Amino acid sequence: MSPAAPTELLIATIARLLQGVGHVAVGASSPIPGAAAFLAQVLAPEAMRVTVLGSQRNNDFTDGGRELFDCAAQGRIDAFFLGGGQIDGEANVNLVGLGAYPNLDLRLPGSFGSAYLYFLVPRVILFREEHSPRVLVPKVDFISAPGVSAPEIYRPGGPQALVTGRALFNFDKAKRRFTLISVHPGETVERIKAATGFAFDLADDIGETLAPDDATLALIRGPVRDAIAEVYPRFAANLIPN
Amino acid sequence: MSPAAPTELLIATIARLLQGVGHVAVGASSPIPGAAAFLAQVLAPEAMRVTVLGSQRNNDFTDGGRELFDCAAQGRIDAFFLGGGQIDGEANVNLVGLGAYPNLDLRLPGSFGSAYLYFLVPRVILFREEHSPRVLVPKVDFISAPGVSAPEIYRPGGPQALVTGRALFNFDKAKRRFTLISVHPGETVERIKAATGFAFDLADDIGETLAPDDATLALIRGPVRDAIAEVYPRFAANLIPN
Amino acid sequence: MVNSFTMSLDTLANRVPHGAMVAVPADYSFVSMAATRALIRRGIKDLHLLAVPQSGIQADLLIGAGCVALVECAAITLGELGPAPRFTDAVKSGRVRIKDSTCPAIHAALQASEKGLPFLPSRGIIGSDLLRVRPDWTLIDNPFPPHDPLVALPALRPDIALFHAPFADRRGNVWIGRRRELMTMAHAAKTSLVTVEAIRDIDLMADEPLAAGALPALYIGAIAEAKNGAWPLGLPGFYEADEAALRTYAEAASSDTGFARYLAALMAEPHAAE
Amino acid sequence: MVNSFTMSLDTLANRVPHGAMVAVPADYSFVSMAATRALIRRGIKDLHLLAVPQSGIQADLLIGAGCVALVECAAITLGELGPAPRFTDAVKSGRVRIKDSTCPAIHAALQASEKGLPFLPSRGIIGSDLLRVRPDWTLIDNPFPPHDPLVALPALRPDIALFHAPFADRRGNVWIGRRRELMTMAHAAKTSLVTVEAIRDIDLMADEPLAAGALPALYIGAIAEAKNGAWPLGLPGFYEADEAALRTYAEAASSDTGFARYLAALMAEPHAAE
Repeated sequence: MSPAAPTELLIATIARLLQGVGHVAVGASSPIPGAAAFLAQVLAPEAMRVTVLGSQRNNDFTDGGRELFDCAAQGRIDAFFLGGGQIDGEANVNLVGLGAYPNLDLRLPGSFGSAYLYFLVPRVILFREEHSPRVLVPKVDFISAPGVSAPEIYRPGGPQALVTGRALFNFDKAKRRFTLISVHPGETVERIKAATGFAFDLADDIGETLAPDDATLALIRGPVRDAIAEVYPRFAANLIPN
Repeated sequence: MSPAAPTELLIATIARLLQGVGHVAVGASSPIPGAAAFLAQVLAPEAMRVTVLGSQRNNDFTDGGRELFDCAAQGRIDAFFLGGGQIDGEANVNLVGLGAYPNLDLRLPGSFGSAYLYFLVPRVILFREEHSPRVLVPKVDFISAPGVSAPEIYRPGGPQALVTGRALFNFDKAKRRFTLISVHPGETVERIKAATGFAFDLADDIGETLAPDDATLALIRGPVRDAIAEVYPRFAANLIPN
Repeated sequence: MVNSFTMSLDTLANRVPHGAMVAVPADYSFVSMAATRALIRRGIKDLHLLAVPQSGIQADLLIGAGCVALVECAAITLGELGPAPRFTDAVKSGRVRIKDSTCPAIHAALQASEKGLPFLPSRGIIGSDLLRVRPDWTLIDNPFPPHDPLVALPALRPDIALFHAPFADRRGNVWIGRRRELMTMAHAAKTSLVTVEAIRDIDLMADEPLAAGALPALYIGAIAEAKNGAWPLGLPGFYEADEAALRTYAEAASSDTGFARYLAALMAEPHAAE
Repeated sequence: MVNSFTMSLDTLANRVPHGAMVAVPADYSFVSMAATRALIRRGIKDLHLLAVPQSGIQADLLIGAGCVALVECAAITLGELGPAPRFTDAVKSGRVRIKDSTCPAIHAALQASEKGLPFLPSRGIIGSDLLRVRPDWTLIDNPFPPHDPLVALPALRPDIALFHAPFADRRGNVWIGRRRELMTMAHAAKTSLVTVEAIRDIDLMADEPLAAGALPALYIGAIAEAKNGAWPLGLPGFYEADEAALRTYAEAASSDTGFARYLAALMAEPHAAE
C-alpha cells in the first residue's frame, strides 16, 4: 500500500471528527469533506446517514431547497462543513469578500447557508485547505456567520474544529479560541504559528496528525472513492486507485 | 321543463352571487354551494376555476392541506362558503356549539377553517338551509369567526350575502347588518321576520327570489348534476334528471 | 439498514407511549385505521390526539375506547354521517379535554415545528372566541407596515406522526403522493410510525416521479404492512371508503351500549379487518 | 382553457416587464436558460433578480448583458469553474446593487409570501454582518420562552417566477418532480413563466404519481416549449450539464472583450441553442 497522500490524510482526519455522528450533511463544492463523510460512514459501527448536496444517490430530500435547513433546525443533522475566504481566531467566517462592503476589493460568491447552519448544527467542522495569514486572519472583513453568540441567542450549534492543509485545531467556545491539536506530517508548531494570522492556544500534547493506516487507505481508495465519484468525478479520478 | 325545485332555486341564487368570480373554492359537506359553483362556471363568459374539497377531478391542489389556506392568503381565491350552527345579525358564525364552552349543551364539529378564510376571501357567502330563530340568533354562543373586524385588523375578506332556504340577504359591513333582498317563492317579509332571531334592514324593492329559467334548469339538470355527482352522488341522484 | 424499519403492526403500536402527542391526518388523507385498532387493543392511555386538521371515525373510536385525554382539532365529525357521537359525548361531559383550533393554525403550528421555530404568525383568528379559549396563543405586532396585530401560534411538535400510505420501499422511504400534509406532520414530529398497503422491492428515490411523492426514511421510525389499513375509510386515489361499514359504526357509536358492543367485537377479532 | 397557456418563447419573454422582480432557481434545480437568452435578446432592463437561493451562469449572463439593477442572493458562483466574473465585476464597481442574503432566509421569505404573511421569523443570522447590511430585516422577540431575539424576514413577493421544467400538460399543469422550491417560488410569485422540454398530451392531475410532482395551472401565467431549455446547465434527473459549454462561458466571461464576443454571438444566433 503506497503511503497516505496529503488529501487522504485530510479525509481520514475529518472522518475521525465525525465519529458518533448520526447524520452528516455535505454542502456544495466539498469533495474532501464528502469523502470524509463516506469514510466515516463505512467505519461507523451503527448506521450513519450521509447527505451530499448535488448527489442523486446520497440525497433523499424531497421537500425542495429548504429541507436541508429545516432538517437542521429540527435537530436531524449532527454535522456540517463550512469554509470561508477568511476565518478568524473567534471562528467567524467570511464568504462575502475582502475589503469594505459593498464595493469590495475581492468579491466572493456569498454567505450561502452559513449564517443559519453554523447556529443550528451541533458539530460544524471548518475546513480550508489553504493555511496562510491571508485566510486565517485576526478579524474577518465581513462576518457571514459568527463563531460564537451571546447567551440569549438560540444556538445549539457551532464550530467544533478547524482542519487545514497543515494542521488540526479544536475550538473552545467558552474561551472563544482555537487550540492547536496536531500538525500534519512535515509541519512544526513554529511554522503553523507563522502561517496563522490569529493567536491560538497549544494543546499539551501536540503531535503529528495521525496518518490513516493501510485498512483505512484501502477504504479511501475503494468504496469511498467510488461513492464520491458520483458528484466529484474529477476529484475521485485524482485519488490513488485501489 | 318541470318548474324549479327548492334546491334548484338555491343553486341558481348562489350561482348569481358568484358572477365575475375567477376562482371559487367549496369546502366539505357543501353539495348545494358546489352545484352553484359549477353552474356559475358553465354560465361564466370567461374561464372560472372551481375547486371542490374532496374531489379528485376538481381539486388540483398538490401541496397538502395547507394549500387552500395559503392560496386564499395569496389572494387567489375569490369566493368561499361558510355555514354555521348559529349565525347572528353581525354575521358572526358559530361552528363550535351551543351553551357555555367547553361543556356545551350541543357540541358541533368545530370551527374548521372559518376563523381564517372569513378574513381572507373577498366574497364569503353564508349558506344555511334551515332558516329559524334557532339558527339565526341575536348573538352566537361562540364566535368561530367574526363577521366584521376593527379597522386595524388585516381583513380583505368577509361576508357578502346570506342564503337560506327561505330568503336572500346582503351584508353591509359599515352598518354591520344584513339587508333582506328577496324572499323565496311562498314566503313573505313578515314570515321571514318571524323566523329570524336578529334584526335586519329591508331593501327598497324586496321581491321574490328569481327562479331559474328553463335554460338554467337544463344546465342544473345536465352538466351541473354530472359534475357534482363525483363528490356528492346521493345529492346528485336526488336532483331532477335532465 | 435494509429491513430495520419493518415490523409487525402490534410491535409498531407498542412504539406509542401512553400520554404521547400523536398527530393523525384527516379522513381525506391517509388514515391508519389498522394502527388505531392495534392501539386500542393494546390499551393505550392518555393520548394527546392532534387532528391534522380534523378527524372522523379514528378520533371518535379512540375517544370512545378511553384512549384519549386531550384532543386538539379544527373539527371532529363523521361528515355526511353526522356528528361524531363519542367525541361529542366525551367533550360535553368533560371526560376529554379539547383544544379547539382552526385548520390553518394547525398546519402553521406544524410548519413552525418543521422549521425549528418557536411559533409561526398568522393572519385571521382575531375576534374569534378561539383566541379566548386558547391562552397558549398570543398576539404580536407585525414589525412591518401596516403594523397590524397577528396571532403567534406556538409550534406543535408531536411525539409521533401516525398514518397509512400506499407503499414503502425496503430502505424505509414512504410514498405519500400528493398528501403533503403527511410530510409536514412527519417533519414536525419527533418520529413517524407508518402502516402501508405493501412494502415493495423498489428504491423510491431512484425513480424521479415516485421520489417526488416520497417521504424519506430520515423521518420514519417504523413501518408495518397492513393491507386495507385505512378501512373502513378509503385511501384516496387507491380505494374507496366502505360506506356501509362507516354507517354501521355511526349507528353503533350513537349509543353507549352500541359502542360497547362495537368495541368488544373489535377487541375480540383482532385481525378481522386487516 | 386548453392551450391558452401556451405561447412562443419570445412571447413568453415579452411577459416580463422591465424592472420586474424575477425569481430564478439554483443550478441544481430547473433553470430556464432558454428564457434567459430570450430576455437578453429582448433587451430587458433593470431586473430585480432574486436567486433562490443562489445562481450561476444565468445571473452572470443577465448581469453581464446589463439586464439587472439589483441582485438578491445567498451566492452567485460558477461552482467548480470559479467565481462568476460578470457578477463579481458589477458588484465591485457598484453597477449592480446587491442584497446579500443567506439560503434559508430566501426560502423563508418566499414561504412568508406563500402564506400571505408580512414576514417569517428565523433563528440564526444574529451576529452576522448580513443583519447590518440588510436594514429591511429587523429583530423581534420570541413571545414564548426563552423569549430569544429572532430575525423577522419580510416576505419576498416576486412579480415573476421563471424556470424550466421537464414537461407540462395542455391544461397548464407543470411537472416539477422533487424540485419543490419551484412550487414555493410559484406560490409566492404573482405569476410564473415556465419553459418546458415538451407539452404532453396527458392530464397531470389524473395520474397520482405524476400529480404528486405537479404544480397546478392556477399559479402559471405562460408556458413555452424549449427543447434543452436548461442548456448549458443540466436538468437534474433528465440530462447532464454541458461541461465544455460552461467552461467556454467561464473563460469568455473572465474578460470584458471575451464576454462581449460571447454576447454578440448569443444575439446573432438566436436559436442556436434551443
